[in-house]
Amino acid sequence: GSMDTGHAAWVLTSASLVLLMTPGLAFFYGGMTRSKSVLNMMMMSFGAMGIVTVVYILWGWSMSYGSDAFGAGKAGLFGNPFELFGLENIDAGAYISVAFQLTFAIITAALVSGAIADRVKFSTWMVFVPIWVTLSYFPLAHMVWGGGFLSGTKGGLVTWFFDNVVPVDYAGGTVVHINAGMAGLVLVLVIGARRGFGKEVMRPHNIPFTMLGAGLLWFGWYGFNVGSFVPSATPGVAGKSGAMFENSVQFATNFVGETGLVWVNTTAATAAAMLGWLLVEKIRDGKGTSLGAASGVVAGLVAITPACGALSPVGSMVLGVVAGAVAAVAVGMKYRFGYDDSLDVVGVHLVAGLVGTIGIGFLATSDGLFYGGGFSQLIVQTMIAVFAMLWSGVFTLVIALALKYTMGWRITEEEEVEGIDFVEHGETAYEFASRSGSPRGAAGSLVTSSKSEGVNA
Amino acid sequence: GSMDTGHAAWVLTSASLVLLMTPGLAFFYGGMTRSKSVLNMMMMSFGAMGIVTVVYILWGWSMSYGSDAFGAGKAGLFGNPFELFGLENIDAGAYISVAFQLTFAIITAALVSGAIADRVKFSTWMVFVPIWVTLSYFPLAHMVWGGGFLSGTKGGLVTWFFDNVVPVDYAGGTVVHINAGMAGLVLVLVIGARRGFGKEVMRPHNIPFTMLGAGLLWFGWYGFNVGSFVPSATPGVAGKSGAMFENSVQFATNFVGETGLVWVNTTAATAAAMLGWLLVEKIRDGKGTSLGAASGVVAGLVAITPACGALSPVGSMVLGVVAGAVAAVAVGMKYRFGYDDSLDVVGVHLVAGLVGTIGIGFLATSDGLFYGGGFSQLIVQTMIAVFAMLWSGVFTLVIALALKYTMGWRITEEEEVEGIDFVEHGETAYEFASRSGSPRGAAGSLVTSSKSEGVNA
Amino acid sequence: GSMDTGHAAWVLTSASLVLLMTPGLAFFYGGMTRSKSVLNMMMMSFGAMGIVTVVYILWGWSMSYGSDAFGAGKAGLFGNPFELFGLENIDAGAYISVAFQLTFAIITAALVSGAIADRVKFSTWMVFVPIWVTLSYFPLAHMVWGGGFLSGTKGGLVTWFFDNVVPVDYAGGTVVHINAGMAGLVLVLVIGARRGFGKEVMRPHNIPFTMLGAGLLWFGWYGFNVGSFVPSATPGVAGKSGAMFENSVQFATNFVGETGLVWVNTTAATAAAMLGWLLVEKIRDGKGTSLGAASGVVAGLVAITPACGALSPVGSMVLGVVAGAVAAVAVGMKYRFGYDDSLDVVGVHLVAGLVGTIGIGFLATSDGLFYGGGFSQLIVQTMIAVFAMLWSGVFTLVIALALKYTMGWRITEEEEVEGIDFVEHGETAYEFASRSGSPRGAAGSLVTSSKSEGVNA
Amino acid sequence: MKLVTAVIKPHKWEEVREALETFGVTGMTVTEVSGYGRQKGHTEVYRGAEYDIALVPKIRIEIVVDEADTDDVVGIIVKTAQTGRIGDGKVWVAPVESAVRVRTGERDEAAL
Amino acid sequence: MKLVTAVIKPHKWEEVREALETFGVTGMTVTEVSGYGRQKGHTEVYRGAEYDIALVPKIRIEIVVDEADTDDVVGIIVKTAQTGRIGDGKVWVAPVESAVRVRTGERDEAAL
Amino acid sequence: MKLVTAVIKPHKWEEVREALETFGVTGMTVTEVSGYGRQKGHTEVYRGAEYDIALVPKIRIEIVVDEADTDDVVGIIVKTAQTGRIGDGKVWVAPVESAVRVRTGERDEAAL
Ligand SMILES: Nc1ncnc2c1ncn2[C@@H]1O[C@H](COP(=O)(O)OP(=O)(O)O)[C@@H](O)[C@H]1O
Ligand SMILES: Nc1ncnc2c1ncn2[C@@H]1O[C@H](COP(=O)(O)OP(=O)(O)O)[C@@H](O)[C@H]1O
Ligand SMILES: Nc1ncnc2c1ncn2[C@@H]1O[C@H](COP(=O)(O)OP(=O)(O)O)[C@@H](O)[C@H]1O
Repeated sequence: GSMDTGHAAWVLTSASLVLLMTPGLAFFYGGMTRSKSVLNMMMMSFGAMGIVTVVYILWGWSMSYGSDAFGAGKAGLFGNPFELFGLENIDAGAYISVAFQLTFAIITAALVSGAIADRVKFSTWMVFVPIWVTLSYFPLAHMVWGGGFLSGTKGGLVTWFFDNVVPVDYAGGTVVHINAGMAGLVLVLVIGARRGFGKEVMRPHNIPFTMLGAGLLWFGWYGFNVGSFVPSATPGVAGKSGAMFENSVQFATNFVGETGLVWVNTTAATAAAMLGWLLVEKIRDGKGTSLGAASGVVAGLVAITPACGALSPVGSMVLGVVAGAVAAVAVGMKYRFGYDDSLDVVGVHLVAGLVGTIGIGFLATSDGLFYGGGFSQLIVQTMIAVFAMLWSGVFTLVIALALKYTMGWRITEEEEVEGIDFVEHGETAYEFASRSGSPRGAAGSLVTSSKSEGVNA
Repeated sequence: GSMDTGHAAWVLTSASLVLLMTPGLAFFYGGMTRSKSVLNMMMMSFGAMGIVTVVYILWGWSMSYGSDAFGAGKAGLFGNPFELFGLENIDAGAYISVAFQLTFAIITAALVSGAIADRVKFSTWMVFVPIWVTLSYFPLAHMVWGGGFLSGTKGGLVTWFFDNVVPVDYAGGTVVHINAGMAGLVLVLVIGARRGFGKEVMRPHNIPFTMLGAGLLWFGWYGFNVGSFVPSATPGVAGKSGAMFENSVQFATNFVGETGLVWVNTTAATAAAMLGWLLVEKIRDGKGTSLGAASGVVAGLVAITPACGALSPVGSMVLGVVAGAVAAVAVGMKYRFGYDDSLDVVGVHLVAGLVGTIGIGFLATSDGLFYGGGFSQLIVQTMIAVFAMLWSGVFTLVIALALKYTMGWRITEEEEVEGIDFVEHGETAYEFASRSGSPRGAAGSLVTSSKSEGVNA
Repeated sequence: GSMDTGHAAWVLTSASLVLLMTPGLAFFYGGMTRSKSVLNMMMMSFGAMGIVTVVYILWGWSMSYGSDAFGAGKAGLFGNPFELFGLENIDAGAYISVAFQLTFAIITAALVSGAIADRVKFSTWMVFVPIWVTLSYFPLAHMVWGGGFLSGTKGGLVTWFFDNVVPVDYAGGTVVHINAGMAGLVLVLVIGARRGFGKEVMRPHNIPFTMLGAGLLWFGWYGFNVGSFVPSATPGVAGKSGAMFENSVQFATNFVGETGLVWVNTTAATAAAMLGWLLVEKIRDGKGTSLGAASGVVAGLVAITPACGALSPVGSMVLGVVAGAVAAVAVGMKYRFGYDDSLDVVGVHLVAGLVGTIGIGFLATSDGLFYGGGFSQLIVQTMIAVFAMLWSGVFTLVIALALKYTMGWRITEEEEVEGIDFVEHGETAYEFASRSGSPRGAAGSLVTSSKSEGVNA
Repeated sequence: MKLVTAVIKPHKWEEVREALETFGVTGMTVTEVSGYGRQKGHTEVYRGAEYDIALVPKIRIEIVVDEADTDDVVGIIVKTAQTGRIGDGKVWVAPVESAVRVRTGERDEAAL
Repeated sequence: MKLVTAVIKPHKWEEVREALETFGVTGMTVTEVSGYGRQKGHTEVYRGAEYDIALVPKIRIEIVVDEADTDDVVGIIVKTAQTGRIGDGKVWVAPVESAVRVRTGERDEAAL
Repeated sequence: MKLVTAVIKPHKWEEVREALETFGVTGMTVTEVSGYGRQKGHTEVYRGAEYDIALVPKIRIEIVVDEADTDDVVGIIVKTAQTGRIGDGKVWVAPVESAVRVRTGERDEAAL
């Protein structure tokens, strides 16, 4: 048997699209920081691309899709990290799934960084990320998509309560967004607020960058959602792959129909969420903002992620407008409760992730409450959402505290004033010398880099 | 039967590429405005992504590809908006075509915004767009691609004069570019010029953004043109889809051959148009500019859009160089005639759209004038171009005047001076605080957002 | 027979991705220049997109993949430029390969520009590029991928020494990176250093642009490497295409397995190289920089380019970390030896290109030294690398000198101070007027463009 | 000689320049500055967080003038830059003891 | 009247403004400047090339004040802007002969 | 004390700084400004529309100096910044009544 080549072409495209989402996120986030912090913000995303790729190839794939650590077929918590360590001796047909899946691990880790902008040691971040994906992301991926504890597999959580209700998370509402959002919240509580939070002006320094990021995220998200199609996809196992198919009319019909619907739903929810966010702003502040539009786009994409295969286009618009409006309100909470979720990872990803994951219980055309499907799906969705929050919260807390009392998370207050880009990376982002050079441009001279010569020598 | 999965993979990719074009356009346009207007410029594109998606799903697809409002098979003016309202009960195989087509409607509306930069109420724009696509875009899409009045279908305009000459618009010279260009021209005449037009310096504030936009547009345009391949494509019905195919060597040969040619032609014309524009500048102004190169790229892409399936690569280069040179001269007209087509929607999209649509009559390898095909194709192409101009002109005028005397289009002169980004969106695009914070960055403090608390409460 | 449609869909996607790499490069390079040179830097990339496309269609394809100039089948130096001139009468199935291959020629030429930033007449560049691709790129493409002198074809260089060792260059380590890097080095030596090199501060003016460029390059590189898959690919002939295939399980297995591996290897090496570069900086300078991360990404992509089909994922990580570390040290050399390779084309592309091409001799799973394959592959790889350096070096030198004594390369010192963007293109990149307009924004008035009227008249 | 320093609204700059040119002022130095005063800045909103921006963009013009022209120059600036709305700015005059033209080394009046 | 010019550390600006406001200074003009002095700039590294950035970002404040208030204003600025670390900046006072409010044409004390 | 204000060509800044340093000037304040004068700006073309940019980028240097050093400082600046081409700029000297070092509160000469 063999994977259909049309499907394969789309998975290759999708993997590349999702890979692009992380640089996109770097701009979405980077534009929102102050100009003295933009490089560090972007480096948290790029750093994640580097380190997560390495650990994913070494043990991430094995922990996510290897046979269950507690015995194959068990609906367990994570896969055996050594079984497919370093991707040695995996079936050649699986590489393409590794490609697609590793991009999800990268962006999930990168999403977290938005909560802790401007104040965290880069070295601590680069240690946090591999540990966090190992303890929080890979297990949740295994549980939801690897036939583990949150899938429909017999022995899984929901199977204790229901016979034939399968939890739905098409492309990562729990594994990606609730997971990242919860981690962000915990980190903020452990690490604390930026100097001047709630007093000083901390406005976005480059909103067009944020719009660019939103555009690239939207574009890449088609890979994220539509690429999660699984031959004879049964809800909740999206992303699981490698299954072999004869190219056949029946497969093609399934492929064309499902991917088309997922694409349209993703777009419908995103557009509606943008309008929802703008509407809240128009009513509350009198003006719809471009930052709001960009944020609404992301809120909509987050909300539709788990639901994109289960809703109708109109249902997707309903989900989107709700997610956009709720998130627009939610981002205000941090000033109320005084936690410095700097770029609103909680307000956008946790909140919209919950709206999407639980919204399925209402809007799923098959068995949603509004479609006469009763409460069971709603309960199941709530169960996996809550479990994901707990898992992510607990493990993030453990790691965050461990690092706090060892490497330490924060740069000093003076360094925050000076600017983390210079402090942590020895750079500043911009030098807009006027045509003939500004004083700062001209000021100072090259110290012919002796150190590097030293290395050359 | 079933759609070929390779073809489907390419359509999914193409739909995503065309979706990306609108954020790309936001940068192409945004870079050309003054820095106090860039966010509003981008919001006109993002706003279109939001609102057009919603109306397209509700009645746009139905009006474009539903059976003719005046009875199925009639080569009419638009489809029945209620037949497939909300995409209820459409064949699952059609979702993928909805995906592809809705992205065309979005960007066409967004293209118009370039003509009216810096001075239009965002609320009025957000009302204009859905009405305009309903009265101007969906009907033209139906006429050209939905088997309507401008297609080769019996009863259609050209069939009154010719027996077997089929109008050619592979990917949207009439529906997209002539339509948007004409709408832009009419809006400018109704709305009027920016304060200081023709006197003050209104130079692009960020040319690299415009280059970025040009790059993303070029990239996305491969989805636009090459994605418009239709199995057994007969010229003029590109974009029509849903036709089912057995996967077969003969289909594959057709697919590979035609898509390859369209890709190469698109690139050939674009490259040649860039050189054409630069050449005019070199001769006229002594220097070729980067803004000129970016503009030439777009002019070339516009011109080849209707023609990409009908020309040879060398013919495409000829079309491109002409389009680039003509557009480079055309953008000067607005100062001559004093209409403030701010970002040259007329000079680039209307002019190059005409060059491409009519150019087919000369350069089509099958029956172009230069290939001994006589005048009939040339006449037919001119007919559909003129009809599209009239249709777009009339309906845009009606909508523009209606809004002028109801909501009103303009912000005040003082507001134009103050900057539309702040006035309409309450934001400014940039805050390049120096490393330790600029006065404007530091100046002022957070007004702990009581309003949003109010909403939270 | 026919090309598989899934494969075709991926090649169309890949061609579009590689096309996007050149605008991406424009930002990677543009961000590194001073703000008075960014437009010229970008124009060298965009200009290459224009002129290379034209010559590729006219004679580039023919010289690369036409039958050998010295008789078909001969493992010669270049193809007959007239055989397929203007792509007249080529098989329709070949257009898609033309599409893919012309994007490689474009970016290779554009890569060279980084070495000569800020100081070169645009007109000279636009004359250099077409001559250079004709004498250096097309021949090398023919030799390596067109069954020429550096391929495994009987009569080729390596076949004189070895019977059945085939040189490996999957996607362009020799043809693209060694070629471009060597050309950059020669140009720098002929053209000389920028005014103030080694004394004045020449820091990047917009590092986020460089990060954007790195992100787009990474994204596009999947087309570059994974798109180079050739049915029944035998190493060294990647890019050769048009071969017809029945869609079959066996083809699909080959396609899915190889493309999946290449995708993963590309990502593995890139991530590892980023970490390698950052590590060197951390040790040498105490801080890892974002410019270093972006540079490491490119170094990794360069190194894996020839090797992506021959290594294991773990082997790819090893290659990557070495390439990143070595390049991080290599970029220091220019200050040591005093040649102004402004944006490190030598340090990144030549060095990492050599690491990758020769590294195959150590790391190829089939016959690399570390896998017990002995020295033969290592020797073969070194041979093609050295030959490519010589070929590129010699022809670049000839062209560079010819232009030096005819058109001349340099703008004057005063013009360098004034800024090449204004001098060569009559533009400046940015105008960040504060909300209500800066003096420079307001200063001066429109000279109603009489010249352009002249043209209109 | 005197140094006339004027802080005005940015969009008035062009008019002021022309008026001064007509009067015969051949040179000046211009700086983008931020003003704080009766004219309050505005409020921007980002993700529901309102910020009061206290400062207002202004243009600062420095002109070294011959004693005799001082009042005229000040008068011209005030007349041209006036909109009557709060925030029109200030003009002040300070003594200058000497001036030099870098190019030639010419001093004082000759340097202008 | 006097012109008080202060060059201070940027992050001190907000405090200084508040202090002056409380004292009753109703207006000032602010400029982003670069300072050169005992406080050395820092070193940035780009691709292994180290650059010494000699200049340090500073905020420059200009206040035209009534003769009588001069010392108080200077005192307030010095007190508020002081961190005790090198680079706190300078304040200097120069004579002003006249001032005009553009909006109204009011002169001197009335113009402030 | 005196305030020496110099407006020079940006690419001359580095040289001037070094010359002043050698002479013993320990501090100065630098501003990016735009100059208007005999040296005409240039013409930029965007989509065939020509714009005359009247202003030229300049660097403005402020140095508070001890009475005695004034002429030397002015002389050094003029000598170093001179290219002989139009647009080299101006230097002017104005009186300063007092100066304070924010860090220490030291006054006048001691403050420099
Ligand atoms: N005492 C002062 N010293 C220096 N500049 C001042 C002073 N007062 C006001 N300004 C400048 O003049 C501008 C306008 O002053 P403002 O009080 O807002 O309006 P108006 O002058 O019309 O009363 C301010 O933005 C500031 O730049
Ligand atoms: N002679 C001077 N004239 C004008 N400005 C000066 C002078 N000396 C110092 N400054 C300004 O004061 C700032 C602080 O001076 P510096 O010598 O660094 O620290 P401190 O004042 O604490 O000794 C400098 O950055 C510069 O902007
Ligand atoms: N009267 C003036 N007051 C203040 N600055 C001036 C004056 N005249 C000229 N400048 C400054 O000096 C710069 C050079 O003057 P310009 O007339 O162009 O050349 P030059 O000084 O060589 O004759 C101008 O750009 C401007 O910044």
